[in-house]
Amino acid sequence: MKLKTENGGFFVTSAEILSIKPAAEKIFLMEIKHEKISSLARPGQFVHIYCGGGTSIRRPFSIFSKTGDCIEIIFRVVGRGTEILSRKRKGDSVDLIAPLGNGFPVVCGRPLFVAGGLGVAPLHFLSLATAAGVFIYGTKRKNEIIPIESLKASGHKVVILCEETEGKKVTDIMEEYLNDCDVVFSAGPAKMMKKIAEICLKKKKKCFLSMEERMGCGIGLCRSCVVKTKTGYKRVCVDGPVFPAETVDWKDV
Amino acid sequence: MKLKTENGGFFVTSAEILSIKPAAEKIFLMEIKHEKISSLARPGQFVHIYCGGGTSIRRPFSIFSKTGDCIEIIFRVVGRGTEILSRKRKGDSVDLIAPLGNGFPVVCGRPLFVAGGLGVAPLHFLSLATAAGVFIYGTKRKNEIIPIESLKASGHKVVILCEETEGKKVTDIMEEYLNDCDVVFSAGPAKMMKKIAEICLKKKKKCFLSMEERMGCGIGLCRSCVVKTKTGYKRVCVDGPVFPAETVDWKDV
Amino acid sequence: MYDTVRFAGLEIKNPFIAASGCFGYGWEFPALSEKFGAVVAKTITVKPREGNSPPRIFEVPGGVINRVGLQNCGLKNFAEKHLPRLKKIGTTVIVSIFGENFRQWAELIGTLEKEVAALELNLSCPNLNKQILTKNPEKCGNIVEKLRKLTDKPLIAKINAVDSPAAVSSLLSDRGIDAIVCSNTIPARVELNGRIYKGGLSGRLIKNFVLKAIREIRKKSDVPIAACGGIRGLKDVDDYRKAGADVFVLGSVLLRQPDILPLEKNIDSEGDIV
Amino acid sequence: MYDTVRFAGLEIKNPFIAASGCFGYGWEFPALSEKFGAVVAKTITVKPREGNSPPRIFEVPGGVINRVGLQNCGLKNFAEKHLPRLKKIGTTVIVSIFGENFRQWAELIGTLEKEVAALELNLSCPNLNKQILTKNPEKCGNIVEKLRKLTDKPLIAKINAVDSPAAVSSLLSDRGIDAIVCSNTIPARVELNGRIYKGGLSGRLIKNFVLKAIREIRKKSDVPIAACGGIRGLKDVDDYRKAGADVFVLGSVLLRQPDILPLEKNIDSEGDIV
Ligand SMILES: Cc1cc2nc3c(=O)[nH]c(=O)nc-3n(C[C@H](O)[C@H](O)[C@H](O)COP(=O)(O)OP(=O)(O)OC[C@H]3O[C@@H](n4cnc5c(N)ncnc54)[C@H](O)[C@@H]3O)c2cc1C
Ligand SMILES: Cc1cc2nc3c(=O)[nH]c(=O)nc-3n(C[C@H](O)[C@H](O)[C@H](O)COP(=O)(O)OP(=O)(O)OC[C@H]3O[C@@H](n4cnc5c(N)ncnc54)[C@H](O)[C@@H]3O)c2cc1C
Ligand SMILES: Cc1cc2nc3c(=O)[nH]c(=O)nc-3n(C[C@H](O)[C@H](O)[C@H](O)COP(=O)(O)O)c2cc1C
Ligand SMILES: Cc1cc2nc3c(=O)[nH]c(=O)nc-3n(C[C@H](O)[C@H](O)[C@H](O)COP(=O)(O)O)c2cc1C
Ligand code: FES
Ligand code: FES
Repeated sequence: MKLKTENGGFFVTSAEILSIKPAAEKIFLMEIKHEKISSLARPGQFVHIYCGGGTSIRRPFSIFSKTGDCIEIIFRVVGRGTEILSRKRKGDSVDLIAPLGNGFPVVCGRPLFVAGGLGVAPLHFLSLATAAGVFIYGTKRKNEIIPIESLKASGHKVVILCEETEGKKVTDIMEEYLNDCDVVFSAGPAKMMKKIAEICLKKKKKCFLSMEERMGCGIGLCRSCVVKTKTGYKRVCVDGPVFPAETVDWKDV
Repeated sequence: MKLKTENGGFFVTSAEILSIKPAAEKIFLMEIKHEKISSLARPGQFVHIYCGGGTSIRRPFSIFSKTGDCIEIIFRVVGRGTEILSRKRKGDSVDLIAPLGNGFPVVCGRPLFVAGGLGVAPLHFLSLATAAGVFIYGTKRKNEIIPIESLKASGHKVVILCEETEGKKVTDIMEEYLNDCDVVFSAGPAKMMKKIAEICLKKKKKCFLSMEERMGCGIGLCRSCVVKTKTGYKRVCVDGPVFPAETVDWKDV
Repeated sequence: MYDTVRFAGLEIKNPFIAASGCFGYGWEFPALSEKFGAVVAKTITVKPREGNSPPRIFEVPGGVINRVGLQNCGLKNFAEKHLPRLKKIGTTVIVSIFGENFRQWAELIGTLEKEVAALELNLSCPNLNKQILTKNPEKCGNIVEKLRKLTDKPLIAKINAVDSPAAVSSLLSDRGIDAIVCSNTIPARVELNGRIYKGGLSGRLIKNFVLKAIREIRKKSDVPIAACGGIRGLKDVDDYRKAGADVFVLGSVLLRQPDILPLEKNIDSEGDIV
Repeated sequence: MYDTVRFAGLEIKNPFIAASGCFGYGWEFPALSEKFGAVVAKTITVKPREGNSPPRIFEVPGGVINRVGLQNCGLKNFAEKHLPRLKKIGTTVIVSIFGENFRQWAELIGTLEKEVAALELNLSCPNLNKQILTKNPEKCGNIVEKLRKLTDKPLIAKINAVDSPAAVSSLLSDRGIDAIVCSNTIPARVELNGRIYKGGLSGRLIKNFVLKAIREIRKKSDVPIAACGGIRGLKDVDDYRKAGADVFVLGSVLLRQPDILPLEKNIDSEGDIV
């Protein structure tokens, strides 16, 4: 069924898996067919999937890209839910609520994307829809890099960094690119985003972060998914997942 | 590890899945590589598999055949355990205790095999190791028939029967073949076996049945898997699964 | 498909109720709320509460542990902003409340009683630093007895399945409670990244215990009972009905399937404890 | 890897015990039995018992329900055929017993006490038509008091997590019980093909309840406690140790993994209730 919200609404539905392929070590790319979800989906939004197999609550995944009638997600196998998901096959159906959350705001100017690990997912989608800029993408290990060279076609400069081999993190090199850019979008581990928020604050760059927190409902009802902001706890699922960097209260991170 | 018993012992181990293929509607054929299990395995024995995915106890499956270093099982997806099993892939490992149970006795003479549904598994294995005889195999629906024509190579006459299309059951036709045979082996639904036991008793044919009951340990410790015999409850896992037809007490079936 | 039922002196249009805490303030998705016989809004306290710092929710095999910690906007905000919207939905409005002392309970009841169909007293929240109220049945009974005098609206007591549910239910019903909801979440601990968190366990893990509790309550008393614990489908409803429950409260299942009504089948085939 | 521990006046070579009913008569697989600090044989009754008609075991999400119904070969057979073999294994021998009346308890104790390290009194089997003994603590205490006089061997009481475990434990320890095993399976019902069966629930579904029970027992008394309920690995052991348990009883996990010892890790990563 479709449920209405102030920003376009979402579906509680099941959809067909068009393909599922390994994209890197323990990371899978899944293509889900649902025309209406695809048409609503905006960069920064996520899908909330019931993985089955006796799990009790859903799992959130950012939307990685969309085509005419499909959306794609990428996910890493970390626990029970993603393990089950990775064993789905083409043609199986997947139970999802989507699209959820507020996407990234539309901002004019040259963007700098800073992605850590699976944080690449929402930024990949976003970067397909913005002006040309710089896309920095870092992972811990080499075999965790998912191929995003195609972003060059959108005019972005793509910088891929691997801590294990290069000994550097995205936060070590982002300042090189910061002056040439007008706005920063970031997604990835909380510690990385904290650092990026600090850098941007210092350099007075606008910065938007896609935050992660453990979720229950995904639609604002249970108050499980809060992050601390300067005006109290906010729900990642409906007040975010994207927050302006300056509003986040990093004290406990 | 290997554990000793009076009839050769068994392994508690994990083994590699060499292949898993659909064999009929919702029925899969799985090839498991374990040289020592394969070398011990005798017709009528079973494997006890931990399917994972949060299940608590193992699932028993008869051995369908063996080659030099592999055993094969066939299973139908009926519930959670077999569903999970069906999603395993080539190269995955499977956690099993095997081979378990007493196999069929070695009996001289011309055998008649009467298999209902998945009961074909233990009889298939058995028929590969006996004198030539007749193999009757019945299923409810046409799309449940797994191909066993290869048994003709062992000299058996193979009769495949489908209730849905032919309107007949194995118990309707087995008497045609009974006079020409010296011993009957059967596996399948309890009601079918009850009928077969009655027919054999009347015709004074030796008859051995492979019984099924819900199991816990599979190795005789928990007393979950009992069938009623004329001398009290017996454990299917260690006192069976094969029982002489005349010893079974069918009152409650 | 379902008939009107009487519960706690109310007439509700079907026997399914959305549990407090699992369905927001109850009005967020009118298309969902209106399918329920009644909706219980998140537990409201006199002052706004921030709730606990994250993480707040954990999946364990067969259940969910939460430590939201009664985050809510406080009585005033609720009464002004949320309640009017909730009352517009075509369903029976129940509000869950929690007071730290008699004065707070009285203030909550005083402000809300005219506006709601019934009030649910949260006597069993494990996510507070204080002891769970129902652990002390006498004290609990005394509070209830005093609260009873403040309103003619139905008062529903939410208890849990592990703290003498049968004894507590009889006692509370003697002191004027109109119905019992059993069960709230059950105290549990969970570890994440080496830290231990205390929270409340819900989901099918607790069903066997709630079922037993309801059988015992029903044996001792004929107070109306709302079953709450691990309901995921018709089979669970049936089991609770046989155990003696009158209406059925859907809790954490709503996190997974907010559109679960109309309940036509179990959303999974598992879970055959009856 | 593990050290000797003292429990119920015994010195056992490691803190892991095989639960009654999940490990046969204890001697069937010497290579497995000898790894346990102690093995508790299947509950023995004076007369042989047939047990219940099948089905006897059911999987439910997160657990197992059984209704074996104390099938056993009876005291005489056990003492003649099984006990001598069990005593040959290099592990501490405990035998679980159940009597329908004082005479039967006395006969069981009289016949076995010389041959075993300790006796476990099964006071909480849900698979009998009679009421669970621990549901009536006073009566239970009286029996235990009388049995205490019959032997100097350690007597261990097996109780369950839902029938006032803390109160029962204190009472039984006052009457001379040397240790408590908590928990037996917990009464549950399960449906198969339209029929409802009563049985006992075990496995990780009960862990949270057993943990709570053990914390409560430990708060009230310093009786030695054997934790039993959903143990599948070191993490569970650790949780029970922190709750106050002294030794750890492996039950239904043995059906799945009879070679689980030496316990090096959790056999699955799930189940993070602590
Ligand atoms: C808004 C949002 C977007 C996300 N996008 C992606 C993505 O595009 N690709 C991707 O691989 N991962 C993404 N994640 C993380 C992803 O949700 C978790 O990896 C996943 O839930 C783990 O499930 P599991 O059952 O395998 O792990 P388990 O550890 O078994 O999960 C147990 C519980 O913890 C929760 N949990 C575990 N890790 C996380 C986490 N990092 N964040 C939130 N909850 C967690 C699960 O949802 C579940 O409730 C996103 C998370 C959020 C909040
Ligand atoms: C000795 C023996 C040999 C068997 N051989 C085969 C075989 O070769 N191929 C095959 O497909 N099936 C075989 N079965 C049946 C097979 O074990 C069940 O189909 C399987 O356990 C179902 O598991 P599930 O989790 O999918 O079903 P669920 O219904 O979810 O299982 C729940 C519980 O019920 C038990 N159970 C369910 N159905 C049966 C059944 N028919 N017999 C015993 N226990 C059951 C399961 O083991 C499990 O404990 C055999 C059974 C026995 C006892
Ligand atoms: C995230 C979450 C928040 C909850 N908040 C409340 C609450 O504020 N007040 C309350 O009385 N119960 C609260 N509960 C308990 C539920 O109302 C319900 O009693 C419990 O979850 C058991 O039902 P279930 O097994 O169907 O989930 C909450 C439960 C969850 C999962
Ligand atoms: C198949 C089975 C048979 C059992 N038989 C007995 C028994 O005879 N006597 C007894 O005291 N407990 C018996 N139990 C209970 C276990 O000893 C144990 O207390 C219970 O299973 C809880 O532990 P677990 O959660 O680790 O399984 C049995 C349990 C199972 C699963
Ligand atoms: S996940 Fe329920 S409020 Fe965000
Ligand atoms: S399954 Fe345990 S005795 Fe047969």
